[in-house]
Amino acid sequence: MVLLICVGTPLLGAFLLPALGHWSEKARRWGSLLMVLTALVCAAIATVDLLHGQADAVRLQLPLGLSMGLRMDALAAFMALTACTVSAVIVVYSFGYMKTYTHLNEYYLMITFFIGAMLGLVMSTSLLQMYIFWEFSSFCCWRLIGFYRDDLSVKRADKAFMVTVLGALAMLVGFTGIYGATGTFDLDALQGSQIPGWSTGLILVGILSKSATFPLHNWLPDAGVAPSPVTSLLHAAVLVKIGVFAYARLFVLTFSIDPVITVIVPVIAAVSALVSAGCAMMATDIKRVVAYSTISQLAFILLGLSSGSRIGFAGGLLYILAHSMAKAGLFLCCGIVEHNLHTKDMTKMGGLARTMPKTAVAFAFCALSVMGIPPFSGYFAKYLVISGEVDAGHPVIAAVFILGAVMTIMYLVRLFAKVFLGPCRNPESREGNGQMVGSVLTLAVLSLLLGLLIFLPSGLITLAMEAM
Amino acid sequence: MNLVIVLLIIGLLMIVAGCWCLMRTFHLLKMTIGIEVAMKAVTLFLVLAGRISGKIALSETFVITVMVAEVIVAVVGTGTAVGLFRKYGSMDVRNLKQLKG
Amino acid sequence: MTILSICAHGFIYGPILVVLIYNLFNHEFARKHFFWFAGTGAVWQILAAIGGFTALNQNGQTSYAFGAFWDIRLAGAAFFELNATRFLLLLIVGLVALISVLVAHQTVDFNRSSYTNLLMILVLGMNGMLLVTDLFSLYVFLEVTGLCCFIMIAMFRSRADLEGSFKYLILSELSGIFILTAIAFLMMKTGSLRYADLAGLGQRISAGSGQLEDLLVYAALILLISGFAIKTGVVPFHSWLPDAYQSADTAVSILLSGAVNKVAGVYGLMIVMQLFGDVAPVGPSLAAVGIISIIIGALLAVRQPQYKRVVAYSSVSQMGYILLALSTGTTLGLVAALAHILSHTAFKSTLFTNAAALQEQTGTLELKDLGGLENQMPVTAFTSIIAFLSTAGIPPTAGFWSKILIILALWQAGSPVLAGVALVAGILSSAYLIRLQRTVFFGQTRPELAKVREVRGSVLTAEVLLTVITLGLGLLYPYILLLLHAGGIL
Amino acid sequence: MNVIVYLGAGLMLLFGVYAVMEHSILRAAIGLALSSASLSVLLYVLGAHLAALFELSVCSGLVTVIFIAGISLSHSPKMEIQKEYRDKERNRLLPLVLIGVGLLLVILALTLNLQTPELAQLTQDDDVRDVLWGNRQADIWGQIALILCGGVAVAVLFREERREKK
Repeated sequence: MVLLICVGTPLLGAFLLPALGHWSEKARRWGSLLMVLTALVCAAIATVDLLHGQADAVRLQLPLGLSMGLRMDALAAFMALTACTVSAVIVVYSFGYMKTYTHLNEYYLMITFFIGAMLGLVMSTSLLQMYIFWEFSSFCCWRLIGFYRDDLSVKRADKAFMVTVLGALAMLVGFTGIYGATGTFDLDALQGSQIPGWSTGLILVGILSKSATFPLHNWLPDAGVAPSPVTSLLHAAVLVKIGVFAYARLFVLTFSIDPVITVIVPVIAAVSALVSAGCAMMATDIKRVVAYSTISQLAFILLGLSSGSRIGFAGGLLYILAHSMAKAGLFLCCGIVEHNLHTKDMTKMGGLARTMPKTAVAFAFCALSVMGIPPFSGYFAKYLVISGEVDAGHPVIAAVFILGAVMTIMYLVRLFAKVFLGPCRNPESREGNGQMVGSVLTLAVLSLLLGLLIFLPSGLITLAMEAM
Repeated sequence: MNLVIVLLIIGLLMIVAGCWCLMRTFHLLKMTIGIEVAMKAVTLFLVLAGRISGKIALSETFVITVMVAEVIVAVVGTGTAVGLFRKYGSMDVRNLKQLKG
Repeated sequence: MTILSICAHGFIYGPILVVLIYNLFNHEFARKHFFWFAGTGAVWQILAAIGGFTALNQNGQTSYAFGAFWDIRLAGAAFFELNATRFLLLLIVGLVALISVLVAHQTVDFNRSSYTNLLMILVLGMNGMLLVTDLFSLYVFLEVTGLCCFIMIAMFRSRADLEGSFKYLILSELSGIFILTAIAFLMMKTGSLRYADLAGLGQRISAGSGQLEDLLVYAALILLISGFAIKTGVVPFHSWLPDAYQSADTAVSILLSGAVNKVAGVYGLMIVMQLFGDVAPVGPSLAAVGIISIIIGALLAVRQPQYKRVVAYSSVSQMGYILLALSTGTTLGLVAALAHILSHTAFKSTLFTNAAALQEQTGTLELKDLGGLENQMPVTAFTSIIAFLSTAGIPPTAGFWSKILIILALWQAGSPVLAGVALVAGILSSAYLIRLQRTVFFGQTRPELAKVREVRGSVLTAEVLLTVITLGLGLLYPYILLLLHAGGIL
Repeated sequence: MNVIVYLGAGLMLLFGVYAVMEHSILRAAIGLALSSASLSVLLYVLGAHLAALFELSVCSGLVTVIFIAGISLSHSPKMEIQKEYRDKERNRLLPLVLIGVGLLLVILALTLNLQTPELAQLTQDDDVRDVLWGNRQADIWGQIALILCGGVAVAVLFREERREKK
């Protein structure tokens, strides 16, 4: 029941928001936030249940091996809590950011709906249901990237949609391959089953396209034309994690896969990490830098999850949490800067630390977390991921990733220095409004706190590791 | 080579002639005539089928019904052709170039 | 007189009664109030389909045979038959007729009375096709259906209308000749054309028997399949379809795409598959036509310059899916085909209704003249997005479920490659529809379209109604599957 | 009897091909009527007496009338426009094609050496009218619809246009 409320409130409630918006602007905003918070609270309740050893589940058995259901387990709880927390902060941020635009009805509808879809995805008990929610999120992504409706945005939105839908269809073919081999879509029934190699390959295509991993990464930097909260929610914090979540759910927790996958995927991840880090060092558009950085960091997560070692898996999960907070923060800071300066070109910026000190601090905190500097949460995650890979017996790949981590430090420092340090080139710029700054500061503090209180999520992670 | 085969071949040739008419002539009414020519062959086939299977009365009813349909097709075809003639002042099928993709 | 028999006779008598009564009134009155007459006919059809099905279910029968004015117990008498499949298709006919009337209320202007008459005769023709139990009667009603369509397209009398109608007529009559020849060939073998006598023909013939009749039966099957494929408008027999759909008034396009090519084409193939599915090349040839048409239709749709042409080619592509499902010959395949027919009716009619709305409000359907209309026409934009999702097979719409069922049916029948290709071809559907979205709704408003308003009245109702069906079916599908399971079908 | 059958079939084919090949539409329509008349002889000899009668009156009569009506309605001062397709019609190949296809079919029939059915004996048991009204009621219903359709077609399509679609 809790799970139904948790998924249903944002998913169905989202369609009330346009009506609320018709009535009053405020009602729409707070309605949206309320729905996200409801979901967060429900997810928390279910997590507490889970920690007490009682896993909530709802299930509907259908003929033909189709089934539907929601289930809370450690991985789902972890993802759900992360997603809800970050999105609650981002919704607050968008109160300030999105004030002046048209299509706000659509914006709040899609954001809320997306969160519902995300929750449905992480808790789903069947492959088909995963696909359904997967496509929901692609759809939200399409509408939201094209939010400004100029030709460029719409083209980019179409591109993102086509790439992710193509990936999803490939994945669905893979799913039907599994169905053909086993006669069911149900994840529980599939537990531990062998699946055909080509299904694995096709599902990987889906995962890579959604998580924007090389060679299907191109849509993500292009998606930066969307409003910043959207980029932050979809393209940094939550949506791109769907792919890695699917990897964890399917290939780590459900199927027994060919060991060769645990080599191939890290290699793909390594290439992705290096290529995108290189791109990030070249780019001059601040959002593109951060977006490439996202691709690079996603490769770390994928590495952790695919390494095949328990430590790596734990690291990957922790990385999802740390990266969501920190990268969402970075994008939101970029949003504040962009909002103020009406440009995304970092060569035209400089010395913003003086005019917008709070943003600068938040940006620095988040960047440090992404770089993996102790005691921020990113540090622990990165450490676990790389040591997990060494553990799994692939020190070369681990070394490549250390190189990737160094590059991360380089481009983030470059970004910070160009934008916030040096002589002030934009004296007229001002700090963003309270809601915006408040939310970035929250995320920055959370990044730090999670590092200091690293034992907090450990209970869940241990549970997840046990399920491996 | 008995009677049945000969009639079948003649009927098939009629159908070929009708299809040829649909494909290779440029006159709208002529195309409608082509349909009718092919329909003659089909009528023959039906009666032949009745004779072979010994159900001549059944196939006669078929033929009568087909004739009704044939007449209506001729009406509609001619009507449309006349309508097109009123638009273009000609019955050349190559005028029809309004619809292109 | 039970409810069932009233409903059953209603399918036969209803349309004719409407035509008779309608023509009793004087011309001006009839023209003014055509909506009520045609609407009554359509609504009656829907009610009869639902009521009849419920009654049939309550009686616990699987089929119900009846005659219109004669006693079917006489030896050798013809009879009409109703079963669940036919009820569903009859319901679709009624639904499409209703939508068409709603649209025609705004788009059809000067020949409303002809529209009403023809619509009712068309419904009668389609009902007849669905009810008969004899291949020749099927042909007769097919001819009625086709002729009504030609007249309905041509009656608006612009150059494009007449041209589309004539092209359709030529190809359609060609298909009629094919089917009739096939019927004659089959009769040479069997001496009867009742479904009951034709079924199981596969066991009675063999290619190597050296008998002329057996050879002719194979020829007949090829002719039947190509004849009905022309009516369905699948590749390589599709050339008439975009022309006819584009030229016809939108109210007529809805009928053509929503009901006629399903009843006249797909249902015919369904019958062929039911009767001759055990003859070796029937299933594979349907599958081949289906898969070619899915891909070619979608590729052609991407390049079309006009809204209705895009949608028409999309129809070609979607019919391919239905044929693919039929080609399996299993129960699941049949269910999947029916499901896709239903969802196709809903989403394709939505797209055509949107076309009517655009045509009414902006006066053009050329894609290059449209752009960014979602602010001006929010309901139309929303409904078209839902239809787009359904066409591309993206959840939570009806199209998603029917496509999934098709894939599962193919997989069960042992053709995973076809299933995979059919699924991935979904990306092509997304491609042409996303182009449509981008050029028409999504994007910045063109200045000359800034004053456009949302369509009102009956077209809006039709849009909303169809979207509710698409979404409702999509959300209710798990329940429907459970029901089918409980009924022992799945 | 067989001679008449062959003769009727041959004439039907000849007149049919003439109708297809003839440039003048009027003569083509007459060719069609003659083809139809030959067919009706053929039908009569094959034992389909009522069908032969219908063929003669409806197809060779009524259809020709319809075509002639169509020709007269499209008879206009612009007749010279019709000349341009007269020369370009590529119908001269048709006899060749037909002879080719015919030879092919004959060879096919001879080489395959199929067991061909014979014509069954004519039985006087069942009358056409009995079959039509006793077994084919659904077809009659269809005929009613067809005739309604034809009525509307005449009313709609042949009407002089007064108003047009925008």
